Amino acid sequence: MGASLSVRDITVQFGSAMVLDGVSLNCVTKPLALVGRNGVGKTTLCKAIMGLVGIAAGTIELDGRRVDGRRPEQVAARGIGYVPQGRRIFGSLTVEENLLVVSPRAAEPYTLERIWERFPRLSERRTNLGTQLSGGEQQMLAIARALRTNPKMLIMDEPTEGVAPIFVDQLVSLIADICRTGIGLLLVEQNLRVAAAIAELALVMVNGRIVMQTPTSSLLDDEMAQRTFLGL
Amino acid sequence: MNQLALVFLNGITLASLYFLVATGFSLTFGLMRTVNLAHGSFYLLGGYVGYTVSEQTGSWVLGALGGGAAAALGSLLLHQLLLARYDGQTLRQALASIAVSTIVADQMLAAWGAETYQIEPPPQLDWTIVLSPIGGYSFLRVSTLLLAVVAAILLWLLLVRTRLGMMIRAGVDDSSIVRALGVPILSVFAFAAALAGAMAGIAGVVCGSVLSLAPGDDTHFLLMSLIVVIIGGVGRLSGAAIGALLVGLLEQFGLAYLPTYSVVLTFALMVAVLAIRPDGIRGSRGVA
Amino acid sequence: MRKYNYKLLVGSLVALGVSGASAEDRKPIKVGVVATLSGAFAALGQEAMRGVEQAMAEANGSVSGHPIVLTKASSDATPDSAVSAVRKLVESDGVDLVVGPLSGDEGIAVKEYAKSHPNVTFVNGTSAAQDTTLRNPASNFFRFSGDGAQWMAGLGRYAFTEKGYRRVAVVAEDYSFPYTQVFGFMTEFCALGGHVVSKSWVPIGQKDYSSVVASLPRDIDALFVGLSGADAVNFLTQMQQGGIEKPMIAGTFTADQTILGAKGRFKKYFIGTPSASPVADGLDSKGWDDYAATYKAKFPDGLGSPSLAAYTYYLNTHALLDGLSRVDGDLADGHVKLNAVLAKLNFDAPTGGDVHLDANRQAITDNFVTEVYERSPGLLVNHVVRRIKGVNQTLGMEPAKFIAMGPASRDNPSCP
Amino acid sequence: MMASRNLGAAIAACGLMIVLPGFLSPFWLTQIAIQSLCLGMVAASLSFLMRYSGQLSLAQTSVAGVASYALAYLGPNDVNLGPGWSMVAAVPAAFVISILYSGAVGTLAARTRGVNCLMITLAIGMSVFYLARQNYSIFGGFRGISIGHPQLLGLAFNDGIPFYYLCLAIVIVSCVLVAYLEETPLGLALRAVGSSPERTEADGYSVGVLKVVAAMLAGALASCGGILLLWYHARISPGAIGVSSIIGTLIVAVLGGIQRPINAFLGAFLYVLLDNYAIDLAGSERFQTLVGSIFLAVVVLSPNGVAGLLVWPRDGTKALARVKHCRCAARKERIGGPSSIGQ
Repeated sequence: MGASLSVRDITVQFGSAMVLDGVSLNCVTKPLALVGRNGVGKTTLCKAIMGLVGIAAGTIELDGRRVDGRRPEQVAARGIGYVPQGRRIFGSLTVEENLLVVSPRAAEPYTLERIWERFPRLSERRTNLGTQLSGGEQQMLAIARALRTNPKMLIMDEPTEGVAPIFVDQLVSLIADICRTGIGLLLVEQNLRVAAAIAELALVMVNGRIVMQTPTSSLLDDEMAQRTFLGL
Repeated sequence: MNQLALVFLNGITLASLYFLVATGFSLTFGLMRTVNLAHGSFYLLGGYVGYTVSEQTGSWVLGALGGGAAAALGSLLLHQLLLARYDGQTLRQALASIAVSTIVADQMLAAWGAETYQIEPPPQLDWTIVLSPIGGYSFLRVSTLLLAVVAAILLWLLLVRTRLGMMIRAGVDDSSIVRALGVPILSVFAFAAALAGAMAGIAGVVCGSVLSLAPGDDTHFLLMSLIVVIIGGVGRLSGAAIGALLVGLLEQFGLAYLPTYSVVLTFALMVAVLAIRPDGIRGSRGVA
Repeated sequence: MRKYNYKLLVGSLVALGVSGASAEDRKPIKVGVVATLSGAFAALGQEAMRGVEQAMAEANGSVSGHPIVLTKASSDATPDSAVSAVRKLVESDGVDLVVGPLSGDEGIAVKEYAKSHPNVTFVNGTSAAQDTTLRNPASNFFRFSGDGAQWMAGLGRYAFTEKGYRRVAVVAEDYSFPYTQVFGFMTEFCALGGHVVSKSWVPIGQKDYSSVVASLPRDIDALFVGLSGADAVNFLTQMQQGGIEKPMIAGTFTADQTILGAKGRFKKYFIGTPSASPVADGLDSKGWDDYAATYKAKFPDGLGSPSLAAYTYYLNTHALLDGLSRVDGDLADGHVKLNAVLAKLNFDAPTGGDVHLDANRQAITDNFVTEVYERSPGLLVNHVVRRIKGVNQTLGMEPAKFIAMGPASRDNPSCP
Repeated sequence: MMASRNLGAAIAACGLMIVLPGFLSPFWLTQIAIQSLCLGMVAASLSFLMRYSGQLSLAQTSVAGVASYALAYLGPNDVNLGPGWSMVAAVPAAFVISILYSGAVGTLAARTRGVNCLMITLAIGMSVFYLARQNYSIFGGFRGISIGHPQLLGLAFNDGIPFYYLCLAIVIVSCVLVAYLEETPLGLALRAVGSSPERTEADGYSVGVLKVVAAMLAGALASCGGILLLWYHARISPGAIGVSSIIGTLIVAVLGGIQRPINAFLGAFLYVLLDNYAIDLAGSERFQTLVGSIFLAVVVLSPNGVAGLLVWPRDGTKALARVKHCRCAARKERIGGPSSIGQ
């Protein structure tokens, strides 16, 4: 198995502003991290892949099939799971409903039972409303929800943002576990340590372009690059 | 004291009508971010069709079903042919629905004329109930209240107990994420549009039986729906209920005690709510 | 500001047939008609046009060999739109004469416009505001129909003396026409010693009057209802639902066929209700029967009986054509002859009794007090109980004294 | 180069408008030309707000109405209402009142955008309508306030050529001021609010304050329109601010092309023409169906209104580019819309 997501030369414009300017990437089998300062277009790229934002040019393929120009629900049905920035849990639904509302592409492997097994903490809180969870729990729910679609490829937008530090390690091992099951991952992450723990390779984005591809380990060591590209 | 109770009763029975009309408007607005300014037209269309059907068949129930069906169909057509094309372009949708409401209003005038219609209510409901402190009260009006309560319960069950309802609630919370989770939201939208139309149409038949039907009612009930939604909050069943209650009560108390400015009162309440809680009383909370 | 306009040239064709070659030599006379042809008052506007066409047909579409060319325009019942429509008729279509408009405030606005166009002659339509002719009249605006107060003539006296009512509450729509009607009723009723204990002015277009019903005073003999159309239907339904058993006195448009002919439970409440109007569907006279029969024959899709709108437009157009034929279609020198003749015109109305104008060019004419009765099951008709002869605009009072009473308003007059 | 061509076009248009009375019958001058200028002014304020604060406000008709009412009440009128000030004092006072009202509406609506704004401003506009219809002591109730023949320095000016030039002068001055505003720092900030409030907020501007400023500037435009309309009709009545007038203003703005205030005059001209003559051609009583259909056609076919269509034949490719650009602007609203409402 192993899914491949390939983005070629996509551009996104908001009015006269060019938000993505010829972005290309290939995400195959191994997790890929995407790093960059705030506002350089990382979230827009995620949305563009999901069909939540229209692209002006370029193509997006999943396993060789075009998904650009598709509606978000069609993109999801093709096998891309989305963990949005800020988690965006359905606040008026219970934890269980948050998982049931999803329209899975296939019944297996992430059945509801399997998800309860994997996320025992959510299982305990299944009748709670989404808004009653802590930040870390909400993040788990967002991941569980995306897994419930049984995707080939996951897109995670800042999964550790706003999560209590003690939770971060749990999340990291959880995400790493998921990747080991063969699901592809495009991970947008500000926290380089997290990015390095999950992905070997990172793309660096500046002003709507991808400026370099580098091993996450070398980025961790390169303070100069961190300052220039990430503003750290 | 009697009068106070009577006016209160009048207020909540009128609120039932507003609730029936406004709920669909609120749900579609919350779910699709579409302000369907033709909603009032479907209310009136339902009433007119209901009148014609019940005249032809002699059955009020058939009239209500016919009116509801006609309005549902109209609302569904408007959504599928026009509004769905401009998904996300909320202003364009609003403008298109204004245009449609203008056309529909004029065509209804051509078809049914400018006369005032009253639909013959089912005789089982048309009697006077004796409520001990007040005296006689029209059971027909009480039955609108009952109908609204039944409708609210059914809607609540739909929203809370079914998967479709779950999708609707999730859609009101965050429709783009629902889509990204593979939910076939367009079918949900179409269903919601038809449901909203059906409720407006049935409300038209009920209102045509308890009150009357006349040109201009489309605008009146559209405005009332707007106010109910602004006051109560968008996309929430409880919001529509609270909004309708406040508007209905205020209107009736206004008519009884301050008739000159009764219409203004409703709007003043709206402005006050806006100033204090811009999202409405039940804004940004649970859908039910 | 909706306008609807087509040229009715039938008249000229008929004229050719009837009066032979002479018609060809004579210049057509252009008449513009303003009524409300779209929106909620469209039904009334349609009736108004029927009235004009009936009068035109009587004259065979021509006057002294002059073919009459009719141009129609529509307002939306607001004064601005009425002026806009009239301006187009006068300044763009170049009509010589204007008939209309339909509602009271439109009438006042058109009268003001008339002042700036002295070379055009205006006759009223249905519009029944007092001040169209009572205060600051225009010398070229003629009204051969009554105003809202004249239409109430006889009702106050009838309610006081025949019905024995002493204490009456008023429920009416909150605008000038009902003020004028209540003014007309109260002028008589209060003068005789009656009391109007409360007045509920309700906003137009209210759907649910049940709380107005609930707050009506209970120690009254009767209720004066001055509502029209849907408002009347709604109010009366809620009155019936609210179990109010007080007898009713109805305004001119409240006991109108548009409501008596409607379907609904409120109707039984109407039986025995006195009202007043310049027309009465139950009027038993040859002139009226002929007029109504012609109307029915000419407009098979019209109402069962010509409405007040049809009648008033008919009456005013009829007078205009009558005047035109008396001056042989001579419109020279700013219609000087026509205006003089119209001011002195005296003719018999279809309802019997004559119509002539006072110094302000306002009709002095008969009015009827009527009572609703059930002619056959479900068929309600107004039958005439009194004919009030020669009602003038000041309701028989000294003009100065009448004007001193001030304009009709929410609070004027008052006799609690 | 674009700018100079625009300037040339503007001067040509002004020139044409100035010599226009020479070619028009009195009816065309009064009913068509003057009315188009007055209505265009009110609709232009709606487009102005759309451009400079990104808000579709249906309260502009009521802003114009408040100006009309304030002037009718404060100044000389026929119905013995108000203090009867001279025009010189009443006109500025009316301006101040209606601009303050506009600012108040802007404050209430500042936290909303898109359809929420539309809904709320419609409701506010209607509340003013009902208030005006029910209140006799200030608004003159159902009948409104008639001002007789407005006079300035003893001259009646609400008719014919002088009034046309008065309207035209006010329109031209307003257009020049709006064009000037466009290039000022304030104008740039307002445009930024109009296209992307979030980004403007992030840049350190107070979007709320800017929206209220935009509302007051738009209020000034609408007030000019309202005052001219009062003089034109010599009367203000509730019908002028009722729901059909509110929708009428919106139709005018959309018909012309809502993305630029100046297009509103084109929209107004078409609307007034339609109002006066369409029925002569159509020969039907279904005027509203016709207007509704044309409006729908414009919404569906050309979101940039008739102005968007007119640029096509002149220079195809550039216009196409411009239309595409505008489409993007329309899509931007779509992107901003759901995400901002969805939070």
